[in-house]
Amino acid sequence: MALTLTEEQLDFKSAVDDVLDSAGDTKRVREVQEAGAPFDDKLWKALVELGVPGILVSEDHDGLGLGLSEASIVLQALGAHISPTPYRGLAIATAVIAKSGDGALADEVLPKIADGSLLVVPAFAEGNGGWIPAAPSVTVSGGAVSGTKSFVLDGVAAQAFLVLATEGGTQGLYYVEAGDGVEVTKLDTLDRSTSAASVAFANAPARKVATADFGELLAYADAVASTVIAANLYGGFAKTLEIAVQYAKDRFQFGRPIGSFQGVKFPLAELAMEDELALSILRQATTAADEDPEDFVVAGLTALSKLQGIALEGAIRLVQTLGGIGFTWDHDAHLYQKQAATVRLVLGTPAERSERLAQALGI
Amino acid sequence: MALTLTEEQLDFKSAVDDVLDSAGDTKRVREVQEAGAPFDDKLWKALVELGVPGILVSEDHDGLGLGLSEASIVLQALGAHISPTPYRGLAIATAVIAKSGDGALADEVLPKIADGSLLVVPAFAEGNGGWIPAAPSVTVSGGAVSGTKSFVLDGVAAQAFLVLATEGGTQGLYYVEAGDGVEVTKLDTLDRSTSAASVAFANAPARKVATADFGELLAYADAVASTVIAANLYGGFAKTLEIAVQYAKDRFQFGRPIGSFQGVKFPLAELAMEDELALSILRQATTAADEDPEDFVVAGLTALSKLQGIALEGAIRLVQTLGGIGFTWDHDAHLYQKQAATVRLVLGTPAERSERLAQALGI
Amino acid sequence: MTITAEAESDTSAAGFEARARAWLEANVERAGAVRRTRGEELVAYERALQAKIFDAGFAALTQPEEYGGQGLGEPERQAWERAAADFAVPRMTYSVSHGMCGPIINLLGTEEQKAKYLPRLWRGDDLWCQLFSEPSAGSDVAGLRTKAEKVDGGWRITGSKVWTTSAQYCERGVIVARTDWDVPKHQGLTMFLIDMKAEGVQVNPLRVATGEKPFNLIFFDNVFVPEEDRLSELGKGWDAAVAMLRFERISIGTGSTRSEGPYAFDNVLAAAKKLGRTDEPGVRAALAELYVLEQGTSLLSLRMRAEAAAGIALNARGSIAKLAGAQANRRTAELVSEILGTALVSWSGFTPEGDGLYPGITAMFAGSASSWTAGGTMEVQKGIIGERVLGLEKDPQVDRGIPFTQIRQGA
Amino acid sequence: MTITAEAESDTSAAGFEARARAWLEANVERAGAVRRTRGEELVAYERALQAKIFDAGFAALTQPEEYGGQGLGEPERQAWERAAADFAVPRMTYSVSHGMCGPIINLLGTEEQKAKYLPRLWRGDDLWCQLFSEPSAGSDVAGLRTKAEKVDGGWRITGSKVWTTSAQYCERGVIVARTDWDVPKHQGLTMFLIDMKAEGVQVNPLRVATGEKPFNLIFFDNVFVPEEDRLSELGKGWDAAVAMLRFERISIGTGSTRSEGPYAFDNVLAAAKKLGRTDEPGVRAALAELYVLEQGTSLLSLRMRAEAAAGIALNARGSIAKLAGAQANRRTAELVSEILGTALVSWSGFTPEGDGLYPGITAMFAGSASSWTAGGTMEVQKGIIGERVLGLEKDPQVDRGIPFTQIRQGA
Repeated sequence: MALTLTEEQLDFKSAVDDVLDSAGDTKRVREVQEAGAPFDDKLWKALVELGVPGILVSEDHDGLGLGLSEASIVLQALGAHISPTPYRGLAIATAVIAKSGDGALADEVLPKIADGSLLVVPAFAEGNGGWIPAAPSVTVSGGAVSGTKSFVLDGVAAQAFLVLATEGGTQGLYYVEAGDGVEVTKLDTLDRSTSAASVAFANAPARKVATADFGELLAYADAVASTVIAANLYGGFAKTLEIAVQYAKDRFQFGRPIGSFQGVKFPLAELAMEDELALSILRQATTAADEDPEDFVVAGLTALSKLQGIALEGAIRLVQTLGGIGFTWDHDAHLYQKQAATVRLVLGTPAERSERLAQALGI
Repeated sequence: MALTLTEEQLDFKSAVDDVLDSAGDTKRVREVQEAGAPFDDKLWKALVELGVPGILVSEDHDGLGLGLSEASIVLQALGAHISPTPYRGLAIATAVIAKSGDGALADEVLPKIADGSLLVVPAFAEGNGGWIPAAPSVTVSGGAVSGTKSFVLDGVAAQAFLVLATEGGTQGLYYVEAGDGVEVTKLDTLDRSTSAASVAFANAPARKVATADFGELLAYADAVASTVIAANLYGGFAKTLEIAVQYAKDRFQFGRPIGSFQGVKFPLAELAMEDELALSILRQATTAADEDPEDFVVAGLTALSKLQGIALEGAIRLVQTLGGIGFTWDHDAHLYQKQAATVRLVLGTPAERSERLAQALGI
Repeated sequence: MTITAEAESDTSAAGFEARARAWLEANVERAGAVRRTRGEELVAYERALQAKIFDAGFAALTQPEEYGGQGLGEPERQAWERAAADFAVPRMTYSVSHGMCGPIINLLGTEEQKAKYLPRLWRGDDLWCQLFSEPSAGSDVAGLRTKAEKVDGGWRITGSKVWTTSAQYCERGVIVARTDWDVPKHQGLTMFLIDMKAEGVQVNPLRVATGEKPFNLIFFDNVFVPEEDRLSELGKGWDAAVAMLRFERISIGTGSTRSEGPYAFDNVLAAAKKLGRTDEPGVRAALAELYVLEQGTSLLSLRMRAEAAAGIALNARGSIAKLAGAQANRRTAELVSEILGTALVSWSGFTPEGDGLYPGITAMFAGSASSWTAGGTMEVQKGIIGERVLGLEKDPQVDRGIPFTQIRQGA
Repeated sequence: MTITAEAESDTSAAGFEARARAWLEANVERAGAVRRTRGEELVAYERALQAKIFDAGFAALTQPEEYGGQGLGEPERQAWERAAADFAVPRMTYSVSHGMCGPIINLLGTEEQKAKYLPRLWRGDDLWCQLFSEPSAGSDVAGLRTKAEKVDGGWRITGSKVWTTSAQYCERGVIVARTDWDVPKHQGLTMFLIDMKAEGVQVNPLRVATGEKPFNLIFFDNVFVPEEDRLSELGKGWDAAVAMLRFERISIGTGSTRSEGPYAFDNVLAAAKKLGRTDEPGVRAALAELYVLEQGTSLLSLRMRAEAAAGIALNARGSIAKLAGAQANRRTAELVSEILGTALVSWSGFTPEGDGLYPGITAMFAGSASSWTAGGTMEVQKGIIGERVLGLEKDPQVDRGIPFTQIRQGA
């Protein structure tokens, strides 16, 4: 089990960090957010040039042929920089298409995904429940899909959707292109670096994703999504801890740095422990995805449960460590808090995710 | 709303404290426990002389005609002293009989309860669930009850039981005397000051408790039991905090009292806050029981939920504050920890109690 | 400007209450009858109303008559409170002016200061603010760095103050500044009365996480304060500040056991029902916990009020109420996440100002951090509780007895 | 007493491993083949076995030959570890003797001390204990009060030590005592080698919350230690203690991602199934959380091992593993309460020694407090993490640089 990064992965991490660092600090993020744009197009272009959309695409399909370990590196960096890109939704959809075994679909879409010309995202959630409804109300009939999906992550600018739908009483995944019969409504989100849409389908042409075992594919999709979101949350969490620790060193009160007070020091020490625990669990999930598919479903779900448990706490602790300036608009703390609060809910509440993990554990 | 104690209540509290203080310190408690006796008979006799069993019995029935506020004073003191007495079970049964409206039963048993000659306890729980089973498997037929009740609080030396049972598909409460057809098996408990038994009934004569609205009576019983247990837990909680604070003042490390370290001080400050919150909620419950029956069900359930949430934490914090000596046999900390751990579960787990509160709130 | 209450036959508190109620019925709207936006409009409305109340003899009831008060006693004050409870009398606008600034001037001021400032203050002609907190000195208020330099006829004040509510509307302020840098930090401070409209005062609204601007950051650039506006003795500013903070009454609840506002149990339950989520076990558990949380803080307030009424001093236990409020708010952020799910963090077709139930919850969620530090950080409250309620020893104070200039400070 | 390993043709580590494995197959039981009770019986078994291993040339592999070692290198040591992993070789009994006492004697001892003590130590003839902690000095080890007074030809030691595992079986100990009371606390300590069977040593087993007696409280009453058994320089006992503690390897897991023991997820799940509670939402949520907790600590151990293998120094991050273990244990107390309900705290028809699943959980629950303080309280670990991992400044040390006798102490 590769719980430590390889040389190649460390190099890749440096390259990603360079791109994000040169994309500018959170001032740039704020500009994109204020403009109401779903993504930072300039940054996304740079990431496309680095090959990011192709990480999960095989070399046969013109991708980088890497795995979730490398995708996780990108997702962590995006979380640390609060960067608005469509990579979360895209990564999930890409992994699912690659896993499905639908060769024709893979041949058609994966090369386009890899070169950055096609954005596909999953459209699973309905209403206000978790992201995988027990019985999807969106239905397919005669090759066309109808119904409404809610909270479609990165759905605003998507050219295609992987839609979870029911056809004749049986569930399946469908590839649906944006266009006639597909109405995308941008949602406002608390974290404006997380873009989401509700998508209404009205007899839109739907192509069934061929797969040998749908249940297994859906479980895989859930695990991939969980890992993607966990990695993104971890990036933000680790960064908030870093900012808080630095402030605890720099800020003096009562003639000494506030970090010398146990009341400040101990909670940060606990978060440092959570950081190590979370990173260990996350690495296990990404490694399992790439090397140990049997364990991946549980490992992915475990990673998300762990990060849901600490992400908001980390952001809140940052605000609390900062005191007054922690809730001013000009400090980044509230951006991290909003990101953590939003991203930890996109696949369902902690209780919903916990129940899903219990099911995966056979409880 | 009487959230503060009256002069009379303060006097009564002093009298109770005097009895418990003169009953000896925890050395005496340990002796009783080591001897395997369910109760401290000597102490119980002194409390009977004070009229404790009659607190919830009206003056018409030779009791003190007081209310749950006064019972709560006793229960808190018992928790603070870890005193093994049958008062928890007895108080619940007494309140339920008095509330039922079954005049004949009340005339018969309440005077005996008041003078300490009769110990009646509720026998509701079955198996391993919460204390009120949705569908009791213990059944009554032809005036006789059969089946087994689990974790009957203070059931070891009881002369009679209030049994929750089903008769012809309808639930009811039955008064069943110990004797032929009633087999009491003492349970071992982690907290040896909490006595419990499993009680097997085999065609034992059962007298139905007459009441106008059984559902209302059962809800009342749940609220009374919740308040009784909450008061008992609160007594132990407040005492553990007191011991921990005193130790934090007396114990020096690194040239200063450990309570001067924020790492010790802040958790104790949080518990002091929890103490005030819990006491406020508990007083609301006891006052509602005595003055505002409409609000009592929710208030009682709220009190137990609050105390379940903090009782174990309080005991654990005491152990943690004490460091090494906190888990030695000779220090009382483990007695408090075992008491808190046991008593908080006797009416069901926090999740079970939380669900019951949700139901009472009409959620 | 002093107005005397009408001489009527019934001089008892009950009589006073009846007169007050009659006057209120005739002159003031019922509480809650009109919803006013915050800010300028509210301030203007409450200023006008305060003047009217003052002129009718119902303001500054227990204050001495020579400075605009009514010279009445506690019974009358309580009678007014009872009568006014149902009416939209000014509450927020004057909480600092009347609750802290008036009393400290009364306590420390010269005859001239009292005569000059108090009547206008009680009538509400002048709105006052409290200027203690600084960007560099948050929890460590006595570490403040705003300086007052002696000049001919007075002082020149330079520095910055922060977290000042409604400073943009204030005519005057009570400020603490450092007048001696070579003595220990508590000993070099002096309290002044300052003209907020003077040259060199710059009030900057401070935008917070919700996008609103409820506080101000204020710069003082060489602002002149005449010697006659020095309130405390030289070097006694800390004692004055402590005395002034003691006047700040802990807000100990509304008297209801049910809270109001977006985070109130009833409101969150309504939102959960609207979303159809009340059957989910996690949501039910979170709602039950929210109820217990709310009952705790509400009943604690009620109990503290009952004890206060029974003559039991609150003292530092007020910090317990503050900490409980902050922690309940913090925990509620997690509970509403569990209860509302993505509906908490995304929305469509309505705005935070709209009629939906959860946009209010979302705004509360986004802005909740400010409530954790109101009146001191949670760490400050825990220190007060540990030391002054439980009697635990203070942390070692490394800056004690050291000249201010020699105290270590950050970059 | 020195035994040399047989000279065989294959001198590589692989060859060594093969020889070790062959010897183990022939001489030692498989791991887990026999369940032994703790205490005296185990110690006797492991003593006999250790002597056998030593005599066969497989003990003290990297130690110098002149003191009973084999003079081999790290590759051979690792080869032995690999081979021995499957066998019931002594582990717990010698962890302090071989892991801490041997190395410190090696580092600081005179030639005479090494020659006299080390061979018997490595062979297991003498069992050693570490004597630092005291009732009055828990987290503050340097505040210890056991005194060593200079007498003719040596020292007289008087005081008490606590939390000493298996002291009743030990022949010898490494003790730190105060030899100078007029210097700051860290500077007045000296380390000695002490005979645990000497006159004046009284070992008292200490009963804990579970009723077991895993630790000892030891009184030293005027115990004579000859000058030649002084290990550190005078006043250098603290440095010696720190060096000795550094030898203590953090226990960083077993290499499995599934924990064992009563609190293990698999065990608790089995108990929940036996009780028929796995359909309840609260129980399911608690089980899922328990799984996440267990994965966290297990994977952290694996990751730290992987990093150590990759040459990344663990340093103070070992405290993170300790804290994580303690906190997981603490939280598990709440989770098993939720999962087992009254079955956790009451039982009938079986005993904690019986074959039920949850009595073990109950015993663990009752005794868990001891695991929170093993190797230092959680507060100590948080301090180390805050200061040495995150780089935050230390608390002010009020007893720094003050003569020990002038340091404030409790009643």
